[in-house]
Amino acid sequence: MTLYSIIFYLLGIITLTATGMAVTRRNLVHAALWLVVSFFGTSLLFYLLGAPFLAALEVIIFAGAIMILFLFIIMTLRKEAAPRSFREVWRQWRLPSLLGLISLVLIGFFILSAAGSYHRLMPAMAAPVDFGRFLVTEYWLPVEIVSFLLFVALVGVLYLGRATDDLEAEKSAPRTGEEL
Amino acid sequence: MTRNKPNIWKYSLSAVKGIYDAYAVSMINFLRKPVTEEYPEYKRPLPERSRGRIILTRDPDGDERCVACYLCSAVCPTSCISMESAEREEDGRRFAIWFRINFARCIYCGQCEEACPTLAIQLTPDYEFCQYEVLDFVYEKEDLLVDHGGRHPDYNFYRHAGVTEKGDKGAHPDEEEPVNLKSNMP
Amino acid sequence: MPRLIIDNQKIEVPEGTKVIDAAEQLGIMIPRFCYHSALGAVGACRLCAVKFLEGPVQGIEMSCMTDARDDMVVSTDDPEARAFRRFIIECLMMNHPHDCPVCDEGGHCLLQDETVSGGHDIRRYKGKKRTFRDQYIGPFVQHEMNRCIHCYLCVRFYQEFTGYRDLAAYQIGYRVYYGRFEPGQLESPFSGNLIDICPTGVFTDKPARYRGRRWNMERSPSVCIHCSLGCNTVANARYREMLRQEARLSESVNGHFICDRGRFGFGYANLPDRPRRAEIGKNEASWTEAVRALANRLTISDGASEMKKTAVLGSARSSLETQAALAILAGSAGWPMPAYFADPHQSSVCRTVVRRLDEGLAVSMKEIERADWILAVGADPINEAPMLALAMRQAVRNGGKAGVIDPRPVFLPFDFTHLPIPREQMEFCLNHLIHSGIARQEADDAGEAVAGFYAQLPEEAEFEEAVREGISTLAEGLKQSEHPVLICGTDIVPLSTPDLAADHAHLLNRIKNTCGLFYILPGADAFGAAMLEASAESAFEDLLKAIEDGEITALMVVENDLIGAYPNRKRLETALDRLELLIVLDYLSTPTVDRADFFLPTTTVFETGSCFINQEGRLQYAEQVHAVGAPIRQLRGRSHPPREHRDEVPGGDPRPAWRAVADLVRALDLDEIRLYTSGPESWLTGSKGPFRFFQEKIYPPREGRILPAESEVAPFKSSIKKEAKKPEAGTLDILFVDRTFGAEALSALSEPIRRAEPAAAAFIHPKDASELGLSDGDSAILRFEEGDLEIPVALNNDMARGLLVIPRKPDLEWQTAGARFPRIARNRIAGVRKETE
Amino acid sequence: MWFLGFVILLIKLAAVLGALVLLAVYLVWIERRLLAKFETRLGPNRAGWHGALQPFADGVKILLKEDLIPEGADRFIFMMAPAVVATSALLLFVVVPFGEGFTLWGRRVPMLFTDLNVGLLYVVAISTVAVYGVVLAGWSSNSLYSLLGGIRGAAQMISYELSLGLSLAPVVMMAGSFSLVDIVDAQAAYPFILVQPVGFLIFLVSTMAEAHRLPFDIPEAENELMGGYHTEYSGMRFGLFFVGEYVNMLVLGSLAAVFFLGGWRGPLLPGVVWFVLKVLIVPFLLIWSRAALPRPRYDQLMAFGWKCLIPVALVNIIATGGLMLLFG
Repeated sequence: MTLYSIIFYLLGIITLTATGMAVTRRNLVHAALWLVVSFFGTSLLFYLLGAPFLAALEVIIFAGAIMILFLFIIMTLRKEAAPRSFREVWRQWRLPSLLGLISLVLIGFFILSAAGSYHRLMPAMAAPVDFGRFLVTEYWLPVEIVSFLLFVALVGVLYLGRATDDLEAEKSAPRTGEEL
Repeated sequence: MTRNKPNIWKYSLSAVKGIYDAYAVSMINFLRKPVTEEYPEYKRPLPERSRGRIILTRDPDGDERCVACYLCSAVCPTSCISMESAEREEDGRRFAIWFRINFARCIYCGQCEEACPTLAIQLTPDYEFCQYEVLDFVYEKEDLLVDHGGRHPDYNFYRHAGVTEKGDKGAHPDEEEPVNLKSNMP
Repeated sequence: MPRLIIDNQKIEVPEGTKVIDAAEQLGIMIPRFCYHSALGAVGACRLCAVKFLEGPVQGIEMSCMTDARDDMVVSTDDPEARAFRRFIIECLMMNHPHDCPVCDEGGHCLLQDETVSGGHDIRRYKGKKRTFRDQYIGPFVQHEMNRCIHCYLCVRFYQEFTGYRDLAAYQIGYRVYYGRFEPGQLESPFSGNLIDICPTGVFTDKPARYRGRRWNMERSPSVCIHCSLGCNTVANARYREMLRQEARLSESVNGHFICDRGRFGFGYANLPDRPRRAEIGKNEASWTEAVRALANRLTISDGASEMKKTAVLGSARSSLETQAALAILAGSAGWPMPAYFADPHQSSVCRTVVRRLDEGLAVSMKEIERADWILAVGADPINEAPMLALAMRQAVRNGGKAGVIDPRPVFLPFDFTHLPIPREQMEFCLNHLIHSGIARQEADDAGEAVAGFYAQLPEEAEFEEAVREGISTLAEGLKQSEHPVLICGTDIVPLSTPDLAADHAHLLNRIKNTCGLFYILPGADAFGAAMLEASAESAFEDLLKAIEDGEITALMVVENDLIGAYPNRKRLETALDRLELLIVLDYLSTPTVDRADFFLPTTTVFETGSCFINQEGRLQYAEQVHAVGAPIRQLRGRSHPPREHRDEVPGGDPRPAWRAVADLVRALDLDEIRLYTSGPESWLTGSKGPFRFFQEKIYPPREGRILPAESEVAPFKSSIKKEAKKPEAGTLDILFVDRTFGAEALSALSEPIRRAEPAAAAFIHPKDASELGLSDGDSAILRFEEGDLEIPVALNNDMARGLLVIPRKPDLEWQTAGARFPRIARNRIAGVRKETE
Repeated sequence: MWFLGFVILLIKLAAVLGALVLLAVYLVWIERRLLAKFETRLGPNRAGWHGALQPFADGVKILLKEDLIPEGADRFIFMMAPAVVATSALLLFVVVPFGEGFTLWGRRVPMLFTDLNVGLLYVVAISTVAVYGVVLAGWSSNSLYSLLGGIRGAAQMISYELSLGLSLAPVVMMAGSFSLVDIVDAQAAYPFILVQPVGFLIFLVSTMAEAHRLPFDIPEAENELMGGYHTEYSGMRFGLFFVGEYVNMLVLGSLAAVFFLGGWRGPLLPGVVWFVLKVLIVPFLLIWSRAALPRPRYDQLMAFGWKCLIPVALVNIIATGGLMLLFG
């Protein structure tokens, strides 16, 4: 067992524990924080596996932007989680637990069936330049499609987010010749 | 419904100018000499009527002026003045048997001085009497009473009061002889 | 019913209403000095000038002198009227000194208010001011004549309203002087009202002189507890010290005024030797320690775990809350029910009163003022209940007739017929008087019961000439009377008199359709105490007997000076010696407190909100005035008050007596948690006990009479003797009586009252005196079996023969006589000649 | 000899940490003195020479103060939040090259801790983490003022993070690398500020917002929120916020030096000195701004970020890209 694998498994344990905690906490802020810890673990795993760019993006986008937005909303709502009965909890957990079970079985299956395909954990490095070049040359179409999609979404958001009095004015104001 | 859309260029220009002005003004001030007076080394002479520590003054005869009429404590917005009046054994004069100002509460508004009918309570320009203990801010009559008449050295309330402090009724300049009840003269 | 318009508001008032009163009903306060609703109008001060715009009167007129009439249009703030009033104020202020800062009236001075509101703020008068010399007019009132504005209120009150003559107006014009001819104490026991009534600072409160301004005071409506009338007062305290009392307007009890005993009698609350710490044995202890130790002593004495049987003695001066709490304590602990009167005579008389008084008979003092024939039996109003004398005087001023059947030398400030009948013959005299005042026909018409009762009354009587004349005058008055009132004392009357008085009141009630009955009781809450005793059939005599027999070994005395109040000192001492445990709760330092094994300090009426029931069954509530604690003046020594932070208020241990009882109930683990878990409303209101009248759970309760509509005893059951009882020859009757000043236990401790009280003296008829060889001022030594009593004698013509009237002063050892109404053989009286210089 | 590198690293860490914190602490004093000058006052001048010991006096005071934790606070988060702020500010410095490097006993000792090939992204990532300190402090205090401060902080810092990142995109484009060393090296000929003045301005404004300095101190806004997210903090926990804020100023100053002012490069003087001088330019500008500008409203702040800074930054990127295509 190399130093790398030790770190790898350590990070794995941390990530999994944090995720589990995030799922089970009743305090929303605590749940969000556990999720952030989990993201950090993931990010470090990426770094360990030789993708520093991805690692940075993971932190910037998921931990830095999305979770902050989550926290922002939680804090604005100030909703306290009410204790619930086991039945209710179970109703909610039925499907996720089934799916989780299936994926667990599959993972186990793959691990056991492909016993010969083990790799020793090795330090690796993919420079951002390579990553960028790879992304834009090989996958330029999906990148463009996704960016276009985001652009459309942005326009939509801008439209929805317009000040309401502008909308009202547009609807109610009689259009006169002068204005036209 | 017409709305004046601001001219974006004008608007931006004025914004930039505003920011520029702000920086310019602060930089000009940066280069000026500070106006601060450094307190313990330099003590600014205060005007005579500035309001600081409170004293109880004496009338020209050297007798304490306060008659403990409770007007200062009544008018005090922070209720920092308390006292109890009593009759002085020698001459039946009204006086404060104790008089207490809690300077920890006092806001030096000067209303007590305005209310005082005998000009006994006066504010002085002295403001340097900090204490570490709150209880040390409670000044008793002994601490407040001074040996002079303060800003009004010549006033004596009892010369104008119309009641006796010493001597008979009618002894003051503005009074007639007491009426003789047993006389038939008109 | 004239209708008029005042300041654009319409109002309709009864005929004869003054314009000033009409305006007041609208909420418009026209400035005034000399007008007082109790004294009427004289138009002396000219300040109430208003302008009559239209109607029968036109122009500037005095609103207090003008009757409201139809079509009047009045403007109170017409510029002309305002200018007039301003001019009047300026004139009144011309000679007024410049001494508001040193004047005690400052702050609640009507002259100050009117000067400021009238707009006169700068004195234009440059001449010399007129001055007067002041007088010493007693320990109650301070005189400062320079401040006078000549409104005549003082003299009108003093002479017209109270009927005393020694304060008068002298001189003429602007030299008019209000005072006495010679300096000296004012004779009227109502002189304190001059302080309230004077619109400026001529008469000010002497005991509270310089002690604080109105705005400094903690003021609360209170009730006077110095006699049974329950006059309404405003109590003023400052720095945890009671400083002043003022009269509070009560339409049905005391009107605008109170007597000096009530006004200046609060001094007991401030006494420096007032006990403020609980004591176990003679050792000071904290409240909780003392209560716990007491509970232990009460439960595990004699090694047994059951509770020690304890006798409880309450008091007539305690509040209703305390009295009721004691009853609950005794009931739940399985003790004998508490007694409230140490004096057996008071106990039985008061129980009779409570049984007999009902809504149909009881009258308030306001109704006495409207009576046209008043007969007092065994009552000395000015000494026992001073404000009653004032009410009677108003009745006489209104044309009523008044008479008093009493052996004592009774003085009243109005014309009345005094029948100085010996104590044994008072009932006979009353019977005879009523008989002579009612025609047989009238009695027969009123029904069988009345006629039967009337028939028993004695027709013939042998009295002295003067008495016979008096009886016929009063009988004549009774014949013409429409609103008669019977007043019955309880102090010296025989036990059967209250019953008899009630029967006579019923008789007159049947015949005249209206007759009031007015008892005078011994103590502020004697009525409540008597109700409790009557319902539980308890009496201190029984308890004392049980103590003497050794059945009861513990005694709890609450706010009662047992040693001072029990008439037989020797018997009481023996009984107290047999006790294992004497528990005393009180707010005074009394001989009983000194003997206590356990002592708990309690609060005065000023430190607790408490209920009292006055002699006419009126329930009144006295609010708390100030917090418990030693007065700051007593803490400060010579200089300023101490400057220290403390957790507790010094001297703040005392608690209301009912709270002490509640604590004890909790410590004893008794089954009465309502006593300590909630306020008095929960246990004063229950259906148990005598206080059924607290129907609604309102605390403090509403003021009002709590009498039954009909008394529980049927009338006309008194046994009536046809013959007068002859006084025993060779002996003198001794009466221990109340005095206005100095005999009532609480007020006697007050400093100004002590200064005002006359020297102790026994009244004796001159003929008896000459038989004994005594002259005025000599001292008589009464040789009782238990010891001697020495007292100077004062001769008085206006009293019954064979009688010695001795004031029941606290410092006089009258209990050595050994009985409530002792007789003494003439040969056991020795005289000591007055020393002449 | 593998541990020698480790020792050198530790020494470097200690030296830089010490210098950074000392500088930050002195920055407080410098700020107070400068601010006083801007307001024609004197500022703290009692402790030591011209008040030079003031930071220590403040430090002693703040250490001796009672550490209060409000009732109903989320204790763990409340205690952790100041540490997040302070550490994330310090962590930023890991990738900043503050000198040319030298050779010691044959070993090349670079004047930085690590040359990450995604150094710039690291900077951005860590500075986003700093937001957590503010947000969590605000939330865990169980106080409405603090919560409002935290919410505002979250919104403001996300918004300006964006413009900060976008303003740096042209720099990356011109340097062709995320590595900070490469960026400094790319400025050997001329500092980027000459070709990227707009980028620099956007960076500067975003810096103010990131460090929530006046006029962008909306999360603290003492006259409406009484200190915002750190209202409930006292003693050294408050001190950590303080240190974090001033270290942040220094770090942002050093980033400005690296990205736009050519890093440690400069004539005559040694590299480190040049670097420190350049670093101090940004704090001075921040202090000057504090003296000059009033605080905008919350909505004005957001509008400025989204409607002005970000579009301009985007245009700047496109323009830079276009010009690079044209001439490069």
